Amino acid sequence: MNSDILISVQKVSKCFNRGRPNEIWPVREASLYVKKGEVVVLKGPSGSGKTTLLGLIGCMSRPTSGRIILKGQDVAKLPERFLTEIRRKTFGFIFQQFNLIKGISVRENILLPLYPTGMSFGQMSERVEELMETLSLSHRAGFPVEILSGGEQQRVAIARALINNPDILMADEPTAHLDSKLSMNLLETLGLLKSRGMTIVIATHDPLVFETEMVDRVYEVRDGRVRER
Amino acid sequence: MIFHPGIIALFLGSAVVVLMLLYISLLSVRVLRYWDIRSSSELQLSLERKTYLTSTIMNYILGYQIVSALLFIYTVDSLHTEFVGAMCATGVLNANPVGWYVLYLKVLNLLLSGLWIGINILDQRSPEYPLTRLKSALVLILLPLIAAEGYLEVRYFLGLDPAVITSCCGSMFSAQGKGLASSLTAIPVKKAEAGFALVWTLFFISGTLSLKYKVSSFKYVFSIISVLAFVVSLASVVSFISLYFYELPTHHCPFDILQADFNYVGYPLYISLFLCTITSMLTGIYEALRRKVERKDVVDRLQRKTTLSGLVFGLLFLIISLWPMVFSSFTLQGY
Amino acid sequence: MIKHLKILEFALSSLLRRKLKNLAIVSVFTTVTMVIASILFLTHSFKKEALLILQGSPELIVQRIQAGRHALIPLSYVDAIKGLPGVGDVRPRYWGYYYDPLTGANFTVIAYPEGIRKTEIIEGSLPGANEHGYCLIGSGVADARFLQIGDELFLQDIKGRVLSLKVRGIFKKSSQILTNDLVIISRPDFDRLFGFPEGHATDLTVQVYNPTEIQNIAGKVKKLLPDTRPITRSEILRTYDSLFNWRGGMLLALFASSVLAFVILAWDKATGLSAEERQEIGILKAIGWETSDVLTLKFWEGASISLISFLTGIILAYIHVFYFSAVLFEPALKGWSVLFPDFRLRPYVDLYQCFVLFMVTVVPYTASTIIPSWKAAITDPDSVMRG
Amino acid sequence: MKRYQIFISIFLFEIIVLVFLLFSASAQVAKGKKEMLSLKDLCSELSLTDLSVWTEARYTRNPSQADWFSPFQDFPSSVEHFPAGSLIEPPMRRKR
Repeated sequence: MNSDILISVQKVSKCFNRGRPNEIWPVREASLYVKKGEVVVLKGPSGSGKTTLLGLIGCMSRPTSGRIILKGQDVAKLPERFLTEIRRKTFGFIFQQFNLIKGISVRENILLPLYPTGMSFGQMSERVEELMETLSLSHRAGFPVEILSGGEQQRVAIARALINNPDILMADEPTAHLDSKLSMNLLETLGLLKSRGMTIVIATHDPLVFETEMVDRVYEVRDGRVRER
Repeated sequence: MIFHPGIIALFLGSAVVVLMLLYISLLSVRVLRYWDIRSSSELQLSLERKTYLTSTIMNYILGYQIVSALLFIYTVDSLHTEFVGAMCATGVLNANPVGWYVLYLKVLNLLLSGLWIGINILDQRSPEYPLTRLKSALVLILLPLIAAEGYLEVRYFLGLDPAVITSCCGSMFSAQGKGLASSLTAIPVKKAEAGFALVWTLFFISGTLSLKYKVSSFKYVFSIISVLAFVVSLASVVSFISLYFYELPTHHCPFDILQADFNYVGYPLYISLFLCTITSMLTGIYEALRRKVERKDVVDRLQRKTTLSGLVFGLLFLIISLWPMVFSSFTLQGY
Repeated sequence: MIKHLKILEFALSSLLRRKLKNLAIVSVFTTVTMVIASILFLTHSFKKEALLILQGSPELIVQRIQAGRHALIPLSYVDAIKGLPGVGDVRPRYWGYYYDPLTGANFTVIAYPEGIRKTEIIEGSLPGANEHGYCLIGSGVADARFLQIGDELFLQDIKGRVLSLKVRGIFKKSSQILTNDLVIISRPDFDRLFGFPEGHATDLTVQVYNPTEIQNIAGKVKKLLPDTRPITRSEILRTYDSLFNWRGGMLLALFASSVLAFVILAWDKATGLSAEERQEIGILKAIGWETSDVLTLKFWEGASISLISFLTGIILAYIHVFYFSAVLFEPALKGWSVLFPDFRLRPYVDLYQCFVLFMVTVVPYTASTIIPSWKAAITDPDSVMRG
Repeated sequence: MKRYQIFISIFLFEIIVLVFLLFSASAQVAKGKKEMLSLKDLCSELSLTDLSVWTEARYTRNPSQADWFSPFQDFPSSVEHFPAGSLIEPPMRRKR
C-alpha cells in the first residue's frame, strides 16, 4: 500500500436500529481511500448514504463493521472520547447548513473548536485574526453571524473548520445553499486551500463541484455502495 | 429534634445523594453485565455514554461528602447546649451511641469517594476504558455504605433525646473511661509521640524511595504506611496533639480545634491529613492497576503526581500539628 | 486551568444569549436563598442573644403546682429548701401579669428585689427599697402610656381603686428585649395591686453552691416537696434553644416547598432543551467538543448561576435582617404583640449558617441539573449532519 | 475585558463583601459584649427567666415558666397567638 494514503476505508457498513423492524443500512461494505493533498468527491443523489459515509470517515460515528485506517491507526473500534480527540486534531468540517451559533460574533464562532483545548486566549486571537484576514472576514469580526450574507456565513464556516489546522477538510454539500456565483467563489477558496496542500473530501450531487479540474477522484455512492469512477 | 435547620439540611442532602447513587448503581449493574469494549453495538455505546453520568455524579457526591462531613460536626457541635453536661460535639455524639458510627462512616465514605475519583482519573486518561468494571463494582460497594450513613444519621438525630444527661469530652476522653476513645487517651504520651514520629519518618522515607526508584514494592509500602499514618495521626490528635492547641494537659477533644476559639486550626489539620492519605493510597492503587492499563506512561505520570502531593500534604499536616509543640511555651513534661 | 477558563467564558456567553430565561432563574434563586437566609439569620441571632442574656437567670426556680396549674408558693417552703445540703440562698420572687385595658397590653409587674444596683441601662434614678408610690418601667410601657420620668402611671388595683405611681426611671431602649413590658414597683404597692395573700410568693429562686449539683438538688426538692416543680437554668436555656431551632426549622421546612418549586422549575428548564440549544450542543460536539467538555460547560453554567444567586441571596438577607430589621416578613418571622420591642438584633452569623444555606439551596439545584446536562452532553455529533 | 474576568470579579467581590459582613458581624458582637453583660447582670438582678418579646399570653411571655400542655390556657375562646404561639414546639413524645 502506498504510504501517502491518509485514510483507507475497508468494507465499512453502518446500520441503524439493528434488530428492529425499522432497521436500515445506509452504508454497505464501502471501500475507498484518500491520499494526502487530494481532492476527493463522493457523488450521489440525496439519500444515497454519502452523508453517513462522510460522518464515518470523519470519525463522527463508529461503523457497525469494517475497518477505517487513519494515518496507520484503526479507528473503527475506538471509544467515543478518543474519536473526538482524533476528530478535533485531524478533521475540519463544513456542513450543509452552515451550523453557526446564532447570537455570538463571527470571531467567537470561528474560535469554537479551540475552547476545550489548552491554547491561551492570546494564541487563539492571533490565529483567528490571521484566518479572518485570509478569508476576508476581518471587517465582520465583531458582528453576530446571523446578519451576515450566505456567502459570508459559508466563509465563517470554512474558517471555523480550518482554525485547528486540520489535515483533512470535510465538506457536506457545501454549495447546497449558494447560488452559482457564490459556489464559484467557494470552489476558488477550496482550490486555494488545495494549492496549500490541504486534503479535501466533498460529498455533493452538484455537477459544478465534481466537474471542476481540481477534483482528483470521484466516488459514486448509490444505495450505500461505493464505486470509483 | 428534626426541626433543627442543620439537621434538615443534612437529611435533605443525604436523600439527594442516596437517590443519585441508587440511580448510578442501576447503571453500574448494567455495565457489569453487558460491558464489552470490543463491541460496537448500540448497547455498548449507550453504556459508554452512561459512564460519563456516573463520573459526573460521583464528582458531585465527593463534593457533597466534604460539605456534609463539616456540616455534621458543626451541627452536632451546635446542639451541645441542648444536652445537660455536653460541652462540645463529643457529648452530643455520646447522647446517642449511633452518632459515633455515623461519624466513622462519614470518614470512610469520604476516603472511598476520594479514591474512586482517583481511579476515575486514571481510567479517563487511558484510551481503552480499562477500569470501568472496577469502578462500577466500587459504586455498588459505596451504595450500601452511603445509604447506611444516611440511615444511621436519621436514626441518630431522631433518637436524640435532650433530657438525657450525657458525659462530655471531659469525662469521655479521660483515662478512667471505657471504650476506644479513652484507651487512646490512656496511651502514654511518650509512646504515642514515638509511634507518631516513627510512622511519619517511614512515610517520608518510603515516599522518597518510591519517587526515585521504579520498584513497585516501594509504592505498596508507601500506601500501606500512609494508611497507618492516618490512623496513628488521628489517635495522636486525641492523645497529645490537641493538648498543645488547648494548652491544657487534660483536654483531649478532637473536635474543639474546629472551633473559632482555636482559629479553626482543625480544618487545615484534618483536610491536609485526608488529602495526604487519599493521594498516597492512590499511588499504591495505581500500582496495583498498572497491568490493566495499556499506557504505562500515564500511570507513571499520575503516580508521580499522587506521591508528590501525598508528601506535600503530609508535610503540611506535620507542620500544622507540630507548630504549637515547637513554638508554644506549653509542655507536657511531667504528665 | 486555561481550558476551564475558556469553557467558563463560553458558558457565560451562552447564558447571556438566553438572558431572559437565565435572569428569571437567577432572580428566583436569589429570592429563595434570601428568604431562607433571613429566617436562619433571624432565628439564630435571636437564639444566641436569648442564650447569652439568660445565662444570668436563676440557677434553680421552684414553683408550686396546684390542680395542674401554677399556684402561689407558701413562704414556709423557703426554710424547707434551705435545709438541703449544698443550697445557698433561697429567695421569694413576686411577679405577675397586669392587663391594661387602656392600651390592650399586658405588663409584667415585679416587686423589686432589695438591692437593685444602678446600671447604665436605666435612665433616671431608682426607687429605694422601701419607698412606695414609685416605679421603674420598661420603654414599651412608657411608650404605650406616653410616660416620661416624673409622670404618673395609673394602675387599677384588685379592689378597683386607682394606684398612682410616679415614674422614677425608665429602662433604656437598648435593653428592650429584656425589659420592654416591665413595671417594677415596691412590695407594699405590689401587695395592694394584686391583693397578694400573706405569707406567699409567686415562686422561689434557689442558689446552689456547686453548679454540678443543680440537677441533684432539683431532684431532692421535688422529693421533699412533691407539689413543686423545680426549673433549672439549663432547662430554661435548652427550652429556648430548641424553641428557636424549632421555629427556624419549621419555617425552613415550610419554605422547603418553595425550594422544591424552584428545583422543579430548574429541572423543567434544563430538561426541556429547546431545539435551538440541542442543535448548538450538536454543533459543539461535531466540531470537536468532547462529552466531558460539554459536561464542563454545563457545570460552569450551573455553577455561575447558583454561586452568584447564592452569594447575592445571603448578602441581601444579611442587609435585610440586620440593617432593615427584617421588614419584609416582620410579622411572620418575629411574631407580634401590643408591646413589641423594635429590637435591633446583633448579627450572630457565622460560616455554619452559610453551610446550611448552601446545603438547602445549591445542593438540590445542582442535583436537579446533573441528568439534564448529561442528556444534553451525549447528543450525537453527527446529529447536525443528518439535519 | 473578557466575560470570565467580569464574572470572577463579581464573584470575588461578593465573597469579599460576605467575608467583610461576617467579620463586621463578629466585631459588632464583640462591641456589644459589654451591653450584653449588663443585660445579663440585670437578668440575674431581677431574677428574670424570659425575654420580653411576645407579651400577649403567659405561655408566650414566659415560655420557660408556663405549662406547655395547655396552649389555649388564657381563656377558653382565646385565639392562638400566631405566630408567637407557633414558636412553642409540641411536647416531645416519650417512647420507652
